[in-house]
Amino acid sequence: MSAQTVDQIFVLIKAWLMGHVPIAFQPIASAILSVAPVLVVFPLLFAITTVLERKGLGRMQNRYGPNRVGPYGFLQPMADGIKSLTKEDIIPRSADAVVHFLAPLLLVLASFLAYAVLPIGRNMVITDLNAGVLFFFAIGSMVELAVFMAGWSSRSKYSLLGAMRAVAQMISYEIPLVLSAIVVIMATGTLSTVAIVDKQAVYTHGVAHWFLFTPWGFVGFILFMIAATAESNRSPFDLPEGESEIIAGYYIEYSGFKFALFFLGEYLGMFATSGLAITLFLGGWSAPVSFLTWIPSYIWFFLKLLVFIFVFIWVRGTFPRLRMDQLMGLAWKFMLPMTLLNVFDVGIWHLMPHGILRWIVCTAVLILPAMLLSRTLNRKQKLQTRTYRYAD
Amino acid sequence: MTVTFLILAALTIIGASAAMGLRNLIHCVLALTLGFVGLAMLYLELGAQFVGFTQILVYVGAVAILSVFAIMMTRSAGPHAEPALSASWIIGLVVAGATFAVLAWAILSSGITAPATEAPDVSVKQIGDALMHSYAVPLEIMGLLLTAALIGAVIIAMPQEKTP
Amino acid sequence: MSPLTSYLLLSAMIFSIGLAGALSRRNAILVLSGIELMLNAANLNFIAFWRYGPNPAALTGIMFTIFSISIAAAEAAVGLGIILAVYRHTRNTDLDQMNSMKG
Amino acid sequence: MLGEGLLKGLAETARNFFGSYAGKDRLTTLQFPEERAPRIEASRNFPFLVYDGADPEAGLRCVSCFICEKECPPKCIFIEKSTDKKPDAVGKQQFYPARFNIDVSVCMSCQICVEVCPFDAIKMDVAFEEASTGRFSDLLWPKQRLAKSNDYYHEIHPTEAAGVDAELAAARAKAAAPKPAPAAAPAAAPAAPPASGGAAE
Repeated sequence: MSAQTVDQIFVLIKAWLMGHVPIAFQPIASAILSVAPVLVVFPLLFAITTVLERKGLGRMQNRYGPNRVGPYGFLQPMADGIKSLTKEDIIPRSADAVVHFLAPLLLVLASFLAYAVLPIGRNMVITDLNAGVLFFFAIGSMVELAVFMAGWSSRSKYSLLGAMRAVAQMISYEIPLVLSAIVVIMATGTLSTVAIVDKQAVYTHGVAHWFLFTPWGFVGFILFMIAATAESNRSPFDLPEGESEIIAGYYIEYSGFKFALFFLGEYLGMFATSGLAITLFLGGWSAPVSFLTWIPSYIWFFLKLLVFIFVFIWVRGTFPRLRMDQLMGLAWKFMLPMTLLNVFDVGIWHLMPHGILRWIVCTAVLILPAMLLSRTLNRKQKLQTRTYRYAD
Repeated sequence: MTVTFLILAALTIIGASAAMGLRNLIHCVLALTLGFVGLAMLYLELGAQFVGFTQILVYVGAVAILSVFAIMMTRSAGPHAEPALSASWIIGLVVAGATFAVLAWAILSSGITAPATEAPDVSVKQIGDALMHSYAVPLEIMGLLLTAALIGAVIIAMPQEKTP
Repeated sequence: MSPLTSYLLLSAMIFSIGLAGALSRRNAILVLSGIELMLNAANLNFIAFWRYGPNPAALTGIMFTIFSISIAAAEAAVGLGIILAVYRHTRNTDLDQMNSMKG
Repeated sequence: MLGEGLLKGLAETARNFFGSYAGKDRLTTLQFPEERAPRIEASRNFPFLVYDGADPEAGLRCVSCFICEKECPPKCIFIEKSTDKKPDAVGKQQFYPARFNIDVSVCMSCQICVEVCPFDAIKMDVAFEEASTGRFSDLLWPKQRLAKSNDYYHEIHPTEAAGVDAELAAARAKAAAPKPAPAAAPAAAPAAPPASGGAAE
């Protein structure tokens, strides 16, 4: 088998299977064959990630993680799954039963829908939408509604507080998220994820044209990841969950399988935003250097995704949770100016001739304001007495 | 009329009428969101991909959430003793019914027929080109309007300085 | 019934529902939602006419809809801001009771 | 520059992560049922009753004086006095507890019963794997379960037990001596701690 065949093996298998399906059923069979692997692989990745996360966090805190169920504790998600399936499904008596039931479904649905436009390998994408990136963000905004539904329908103060925090945070960070993704759209001139990856999968001097390897791409990538962390409610932006303050936030009143669905939705959202970051900045399924292109494309994608997951765990193990005003301050005072500046920077990059001068100018345009901004924000602030508008 | 259209139309009408008819305000907004999603899907069905996704992004992601926030902040989410409909609700219904009758009569009697053509393939690039060339001035005005609306909304919603 | 006619009828239906809601509900936020629905009905008309019209390549319907959505977003922000300001003043969002300018 | 501290923190956690695979000093957890930490002598959990010799009934030091029952703050000790008498640790004829129960679901391990016992009969145990499935029956410990030998006491708290044994031996010697010379008694009394004086009584 040549490298080409290995790279396209799943596409070939699908084509071979489609040959056995009568013409009338081909559209639906094709859809099922495209969607089913995603429905299997990413929940499986979720299961593995929960173990890896607990073990990794444990190691960062000088302890072993779970190591009792199965070899090295790798059957822990099975035990967790069985436990959550067999637990009683409690619906609070005062809860709004219909909305309470619909919220986790909507969350998981929205999280899965986002995978429709992620190119997992060469020719491996469910649909190549013309407005793929826009679709991704539109679906992402449905998550906010699901979170609000969960928090409101539970009729609990903690869950309502969590939902309000989550919605405020997600709306605030959606702007930097979209603005930091816009630089790539500006550079490629398309909203299609497949075309964006194709633009990055070319090599000069053996190095890929990943947008990470440009000044605006690098800054955009970092800003995108910060916003994505906030968007997926991961630590250090996990105020909506905040175990120590509001217990579990918007899903405190959920139990059993619905609770597991919330976890699944959260992790799927994290994978999806990581996948989009890979697609936009890290060349999707392409290899970083041309002599490694013999490695199949889907392996590259999942390798990058694993690195992202590791970084997410690493960040979670390191940083303390932000305060609400710090969170908002970061979004509006640092992220927003930097993303706008980045949009400006990619315009300069586009208009200047190739060469070293372009690099210097674009880096300077980003670094100098970033330093000024961070100095201004770091300045010792005078503490003032707090006033409460609603408490008294 | 295809099955898809019928399903989506039913979804939209159910969402819209529930949004206007339910008692609980949050339920109203959630139903309204359903109606907006139905409309977005109708746009997709009509081949307007960009508009459909923009509809979801703006209405589900922003307007619905904004309305929910407004409801929570005005404390109108709880159960109400007073009636949900205004005193002159009959007039409202009659006017709406009459409007629908007139519109339907106009549509049905106009005799417009459109051949069922292939859906035009509009790429995002074309829309962007149109926005940047023939619609550049409206786009600028829109940007100005949005900025003004942003500032205006902030100023209106800002807490007033308490005068001693 | 041609597809265009059915889309127009649906649009008229949504418009009437929005109008009925805007005229008969007491809560200001829902009145605003009714107006949003009416705007959306107009948008559906634009898209339907663009799709079945004589010159879909001109993109006029899509452009109108995009601008209309942006205006609706601005309208929602300002409208809800006004409602919040009024609520802060009167502690109420009931439109029937906002009659202080009645002669 | 913004982010300097963040990188420092990330480096520290990374050092912990990789260090935990390299050596024991960054992985301090003990895997409990298989590995156990060395026992600390001063640790304590629930009280137990000490007996001398081989027979838990005959050698029980407790004389059912009810002091611990009265002093127990959560009132988790229940004693029933016997009708007959038996020789105590010093050899004197004393009552003994017919029943001695401790409700460990109530006990708060305060050690006050041990402090007040004049006969060194109740001491603190270190065993902590006492979970049981019976909520009521298994948590009310009877005399049979509470009684543990002096050897066990020596094993868990060696220094403390040695001191207690020395005092008891002194008391026994004092009791065995018919009538000590009046000159010897005042010399011994100030040197002995008050507890031994009480025990000899």
